[in-house]
Amino acid sequence: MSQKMRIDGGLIDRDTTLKFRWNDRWLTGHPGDTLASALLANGEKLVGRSFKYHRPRGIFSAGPEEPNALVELGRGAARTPNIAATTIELQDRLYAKSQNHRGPLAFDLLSVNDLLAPFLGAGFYYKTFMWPKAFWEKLYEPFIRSAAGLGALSGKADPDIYDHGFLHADLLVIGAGPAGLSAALAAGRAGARVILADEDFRFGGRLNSETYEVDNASGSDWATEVAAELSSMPSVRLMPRTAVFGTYDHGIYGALERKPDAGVGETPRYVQWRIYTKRAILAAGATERSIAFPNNDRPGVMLAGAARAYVNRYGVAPGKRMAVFTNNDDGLRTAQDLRSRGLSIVTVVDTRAGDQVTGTSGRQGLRSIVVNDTQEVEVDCLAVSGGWSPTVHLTCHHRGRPVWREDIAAFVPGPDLPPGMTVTGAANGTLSLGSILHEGHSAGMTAAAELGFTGSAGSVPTASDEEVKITPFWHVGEAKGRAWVDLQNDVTVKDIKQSQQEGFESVEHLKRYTTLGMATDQGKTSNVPGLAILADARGATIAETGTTIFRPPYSAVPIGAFAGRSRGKHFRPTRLTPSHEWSAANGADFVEVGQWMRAQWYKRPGEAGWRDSVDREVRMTRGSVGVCDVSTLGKIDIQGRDAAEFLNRVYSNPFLKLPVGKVRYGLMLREDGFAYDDGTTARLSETHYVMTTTTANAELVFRNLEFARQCLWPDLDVHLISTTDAWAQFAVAGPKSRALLSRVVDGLDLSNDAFPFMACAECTVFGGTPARLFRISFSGELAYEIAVSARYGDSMMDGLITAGQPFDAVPYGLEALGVMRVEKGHVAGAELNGQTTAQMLGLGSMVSKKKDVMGGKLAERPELARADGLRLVGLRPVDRTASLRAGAHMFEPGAPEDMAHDLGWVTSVAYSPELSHMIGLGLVKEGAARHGSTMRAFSPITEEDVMVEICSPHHIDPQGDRQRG
Amino acid sequence: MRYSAFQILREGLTGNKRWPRMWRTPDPKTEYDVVIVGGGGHGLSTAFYLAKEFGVTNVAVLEKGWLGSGNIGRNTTIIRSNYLLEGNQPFYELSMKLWEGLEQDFNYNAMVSQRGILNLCHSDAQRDQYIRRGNAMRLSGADAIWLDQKGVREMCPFLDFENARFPIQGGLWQPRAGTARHDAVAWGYARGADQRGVDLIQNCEVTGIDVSGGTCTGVQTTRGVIRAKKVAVAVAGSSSRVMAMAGMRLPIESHVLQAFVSEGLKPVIPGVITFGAGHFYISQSDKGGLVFGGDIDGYNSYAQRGNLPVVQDVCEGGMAIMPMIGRARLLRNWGGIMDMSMDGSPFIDKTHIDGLYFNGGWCYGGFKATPASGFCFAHMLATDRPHDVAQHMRLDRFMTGAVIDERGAGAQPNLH
Amino acid sequence: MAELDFKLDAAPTLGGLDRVIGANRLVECADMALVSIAIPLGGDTELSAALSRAWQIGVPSPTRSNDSGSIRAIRSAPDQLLLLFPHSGPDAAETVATQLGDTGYVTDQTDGNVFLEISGPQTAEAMERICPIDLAPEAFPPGASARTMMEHLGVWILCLGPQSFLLWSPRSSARSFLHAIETSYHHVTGQ
Amino acid sequence: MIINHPLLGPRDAAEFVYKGDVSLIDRPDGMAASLEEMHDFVHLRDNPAGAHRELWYHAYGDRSWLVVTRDTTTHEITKVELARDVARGRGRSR
Repeated sequence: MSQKMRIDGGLIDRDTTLKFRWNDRWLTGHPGDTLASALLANGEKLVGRSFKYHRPRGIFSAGPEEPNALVELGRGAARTPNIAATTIELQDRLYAKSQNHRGPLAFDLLSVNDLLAPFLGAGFYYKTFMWPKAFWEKLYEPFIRSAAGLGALSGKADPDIYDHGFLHADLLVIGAGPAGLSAALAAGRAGARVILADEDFRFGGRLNSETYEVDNASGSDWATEVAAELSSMPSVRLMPRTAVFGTYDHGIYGALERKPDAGVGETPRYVQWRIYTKRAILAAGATERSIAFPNNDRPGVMLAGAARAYVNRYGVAPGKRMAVFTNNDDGLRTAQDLRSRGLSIVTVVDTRAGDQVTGTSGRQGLRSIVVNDTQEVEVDCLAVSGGWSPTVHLTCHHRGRPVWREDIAAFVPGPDLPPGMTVTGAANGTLSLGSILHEGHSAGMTAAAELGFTGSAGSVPTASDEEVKITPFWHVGEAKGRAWVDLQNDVTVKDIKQSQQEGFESVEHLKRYTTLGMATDQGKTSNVPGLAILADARGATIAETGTTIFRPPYSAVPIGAFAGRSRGKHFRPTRLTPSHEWSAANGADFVEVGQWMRAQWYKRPGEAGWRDSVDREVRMTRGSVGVCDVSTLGKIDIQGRDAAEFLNRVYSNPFLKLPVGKVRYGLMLREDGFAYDDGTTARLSETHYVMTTTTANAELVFRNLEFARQCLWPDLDVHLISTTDAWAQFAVAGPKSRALLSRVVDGLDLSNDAFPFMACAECTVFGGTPARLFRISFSGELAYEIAVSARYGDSMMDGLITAGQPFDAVPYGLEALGVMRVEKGHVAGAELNGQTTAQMLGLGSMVSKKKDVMGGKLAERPELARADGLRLVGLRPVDRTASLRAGAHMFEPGAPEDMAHDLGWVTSVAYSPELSHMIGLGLVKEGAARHGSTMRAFSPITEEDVMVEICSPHHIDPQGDRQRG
Repeated sequence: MRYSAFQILREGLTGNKRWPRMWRTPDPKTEYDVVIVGGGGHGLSTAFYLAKEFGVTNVAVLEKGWLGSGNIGRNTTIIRSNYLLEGNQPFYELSMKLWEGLEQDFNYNAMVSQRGILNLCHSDAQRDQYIRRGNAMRLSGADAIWLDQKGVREMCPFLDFENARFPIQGGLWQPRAGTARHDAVAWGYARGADQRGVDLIQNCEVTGIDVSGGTCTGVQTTRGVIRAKKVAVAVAGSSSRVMAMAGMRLPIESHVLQAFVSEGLKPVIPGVITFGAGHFYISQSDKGGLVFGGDIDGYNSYAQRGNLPVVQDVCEGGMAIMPMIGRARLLRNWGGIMDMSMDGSPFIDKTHIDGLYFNGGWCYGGFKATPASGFCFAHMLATDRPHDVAQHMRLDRFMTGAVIDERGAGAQPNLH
Repeated sequence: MAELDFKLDAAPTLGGLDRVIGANRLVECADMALVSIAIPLGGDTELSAALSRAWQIGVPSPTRSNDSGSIRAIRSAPDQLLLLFPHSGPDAAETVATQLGDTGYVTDQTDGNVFLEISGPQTAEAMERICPIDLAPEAFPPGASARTMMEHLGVWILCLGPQSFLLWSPRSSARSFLHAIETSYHHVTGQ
Repeated sequence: MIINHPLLGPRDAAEFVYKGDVSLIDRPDGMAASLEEMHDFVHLRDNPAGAHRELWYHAYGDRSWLVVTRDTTTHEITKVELARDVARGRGRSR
């Protein structure tokens, strides 16, 4: 239970002790710790291995910029790889493991890579592994891949749940450090609706890690007071543990809220918020960067600001004997802070005094540093400060470029900010506290005022205002060993110079060739030094060299958090037909058809397989009568004085003269001349029509009709309402369908004369329930479709089957429906696939030449109109016992099996109980002329090869006597 | 310098000081036989094959930014030849064959990794379509295998077979498909072209196309006028803008497609996997990052960035078929501009203006086409005749009706 | 003539659901009628006259609704209204049509939808998870209404009062709709 | 993106379905137009980098077609109109 590096002070709760697991041991820490601070408190220096050379690495930072201390968090299916220990809020029973080593962390077998370093420089893999050719796939690449990556996924389904949500605010303040807090306070007091978000679990930002005072209180106390005042304002929402990761169009921000208390699988572990704002203030602070010097990657080499954070916020000593290496005043401040806490600072190396750290020693932890090539100093921790880089990422997500400011040696937000965003505080390059507070306050006040909130913003918080002077210094001169720039991806000064020497002079080339800044930390500490070194090598200025493009997300977001709750069965909505319950209770197997679940068939006891059920349903329907729920067809209520005219324009065939009480089959073409949907439209009154569309195209057709109505003919009086879900509609098909319906429909003469083929009527059923009756047939039998309000769906199905008992009426499913339509030769999705014309489908006569048909003109294009083009045909296996395969390609017998001789394909197949063999439909070049001839249906991918006889697509009742009977 | 293990050894032992430049940085000459506008993948491969296959070396490639800054710099690296239509499949199969010999061809390791592509199937209707497509692939000499559910399960046990909204029924598998290191492809072609005498001119933006009497005579650039016997435009993402300089309107809309990469992870995804009931495809890079994407945002854009709804849609698709990736974290997300044509297929053709040639409309299929696109464009430039496998990729096909519409979506670019 | 003695039963889409999650309540409104009225081209004045004759309500402005106490009118599109009123039986459209005559084209939407009334202290917080519309009282006061997208579904939302809303969404996806609402309550209540 | 609906106010673009260039309103009369005219209308686009007038359908809203003026390089939206009014303005009627 010893935390040997723990010292007094800090913002942790020492009254509570937390146990946590690190690799094979239990360690302790306190609430307020991060995993990183707790590991340091326990004297754990070596925490991970680098990506390429597997160098020993320690904790480098105290925030999300951490390149080294990546750990695997959690266990089993709930483990997460590559999490920065510096961002993990310590919890009791937390499990964490180091990663990217073979064997124990201290004795990683792959550290042999480090010895090969001279041969593994920038882009080495592009220059070899090419011979012999076969070895790449078999040997080289598998090896490279097995070495790739840092952590590993569990390979099991993520047991956590996630959610998303939508928030609205006048003002989003990003970052709750001094600038963000004073901005939020000013705007909140003025009365604006404010969201204040910070990725840390404690508000205050750097104030928690420094010894500055604000309004004569300690910085962290001031932050606590401000947070308290803000939380008392109803119009302010405080969001700790919330990282704003992306700036999107029109004031939309993406944010990720962490819920550490969520139980696995109980409540969401993350909530991904889409925040709609009128204004945003970016107060994301700045990130300290390092200096490149030989062997600067040893455990114990740490950012100076991080050292202050561990001492001041976490009450942890990063070392026993420490040194500071700096090019700016922050380094000096670090020495003061640490000394004032009784820590031993043995030397301060300031490049401005001409001093440099030129080497280090200590394999698994820093033992000593070399100053100016000569003087070796024993230290176990070196605090390095290369200056601060404003966190400009969110200002660049709209491709705005930051601009270089020589005086602070840093990139600051450029002039072209995302609309509505202002930047304040350190993120804006303002590095002294007094000015930061002032800038934040006025930014908050201004934003509120611009939005019309005029309440008093209160007074400006006050603090000391010492400026931080810096003289840029990027890396210690060459030939003194490797100096790391990107610690995680193992990119050194030499790599950068070599890539420049090879011609990769663009900063984008540098990034892509060396992988600088492409690791999990996205180069938060390495990008600026890297391009400074590139600029130096090119003999160009940093401003000329520029930066790569900052892309969202600012910090990594779990894929599960973006998916939210759209998972498993709830990936997309499920639509049920009005008779779903009845079908479920009567043996139906269901199948996904788009979002719909439809009955495929109704299994009966004794039926061995689905074919038995389907064959029976077809036989009994054609033999007597069957009932099928066809409610999924799109239904559109069309009303208006000009409805007839409208329909006549959107269908390729004439509709002006359709009488009241009649239904007509209609075909729609796309404007490019290809067929895209078909269905029937019934005329219920002078001004009232009901259209059906295919199930698949219901929404598309409706949208296109609305476009025609609003944009092409805005002065036609016509109105559209989708009524797909409002009606339960059933096909009643078979020779006994009339007899069945006469027991259902109230007082309507169904005789062929009174209610002939393609008649329709509004009527009532079962003694008074309103209904619509259409005499249309998809099966080719004498058939009707009858529709009632959806609320009666299950009951109506029951009623129809009950009324059909004298005739052995059966319910039939989607498969039987499909079989009967193939037998009859009706086209469906497989033929009406957007690549076929009316002519190809044998519907050429339905394209009127007498009117302006949508798509009519482009249907005349030569390739669409060619006489030798594809035509719909029927197919039968020459050997009647053979089976057919949809997707087989059609060839002349004996023709070469290549695309040049490819004459079409099989679109649909079915077993016809009536014909007792398989049948099919196909699209074949010059198909109409081939009736009676024999072709080859060839399907190499399924190893099927069948001779087929080409025939009319109407396998049964070609004259249509049955449906008219 | 010829790259080899030996060179790496030698340079390593001597401090890696002698690695030569990948390519020269010449100033533009006043005239070339061929000026290629666009230093992305297709422009560079066109230059490479012009020099290597057709001996045309008095060539300049004009790039407004840095070499490889076209869509070859921001795609999801997938190579495949699994098309349906006669107008496409033989072309992409030629591309696949060129990929297979690429590294030896230009002495640069582009890490062509043939770990296969699996198109998941979720319904009987989709099965029939895939079988029709798989047969078309086989008939054009490509490889294609139909896997039933059991076969898919053996290959990818981590897919959701128990609880999926759209159950996985099987899949169309092309073993020779895979991925390649996209930047390295650009660098390899650039180096190969440069070594054969082609001038690669960076930071040189074309600002005008000179046409007189129906003939193209050269281009105006930020580095002066450059005359050319033939001007070849290959500027994915800027096709309409550049061709407008010659007064042409194209059957193209430019849309943004987002791409995504996770942090580096130990190998977990075998090849390329695509979702058949939603918008999601994924592979894993040599460095371990999950590289994935989905549908275009769906509105005209030149902004090279997308919006949240599509990010969500893509990740929903991923979780729908492989819920193991929930804890993998999205590291970087970017957008590229796709020149979406009216039938979803590209153009490699001469224009009605003598001496002006156009290569574009690749939608989001451009990367896999890089070798064949360059090869066939070079063929067109050198011979003034379309290569056999590209004979359907003509600009006039919407007049004749000879469209190449794999999806049957019609003239609605954001549906292709 | 049907000699068969069979009567059709109406089934509420969610079985007349009435559920409590935490201190919040979800109730399926089974006896709610929804009828759309398309305004004939150029017939706005005639229709608004007919509306005030029939129910003493005017044509509401977009995003708002007019409530006569017995019936509520919502502007659902530039040339379309919705009438929402308590009614059982499949003949809601007829009752409206007889009142309006030919001043509007009437379509019954009742059976096309499922109606859920939700209320309780965490209702706004739950809706935050699925509703992109700003439901803050100042932005979405009682009577405010909007059609939007929740979890891939088209949903109408109508504010009845503080922390109280009436929602309706297509009938065929009623269970997915309910799941979206319940999940939101579970996530914010932890129950 | 946010589309500021002229009647309903700001709405998330996710509620809308995109169609394309406003010129799709100017459909030639199929009986009068030449094949070339119809070909150009259906297939050719200005595809500008800059201000673009484009058609959006409020599928998850009031089902209005809108004409949105949006800069394709910045996504900035400067104008949103009901497409029906625009269509009338471009001379479409019955």
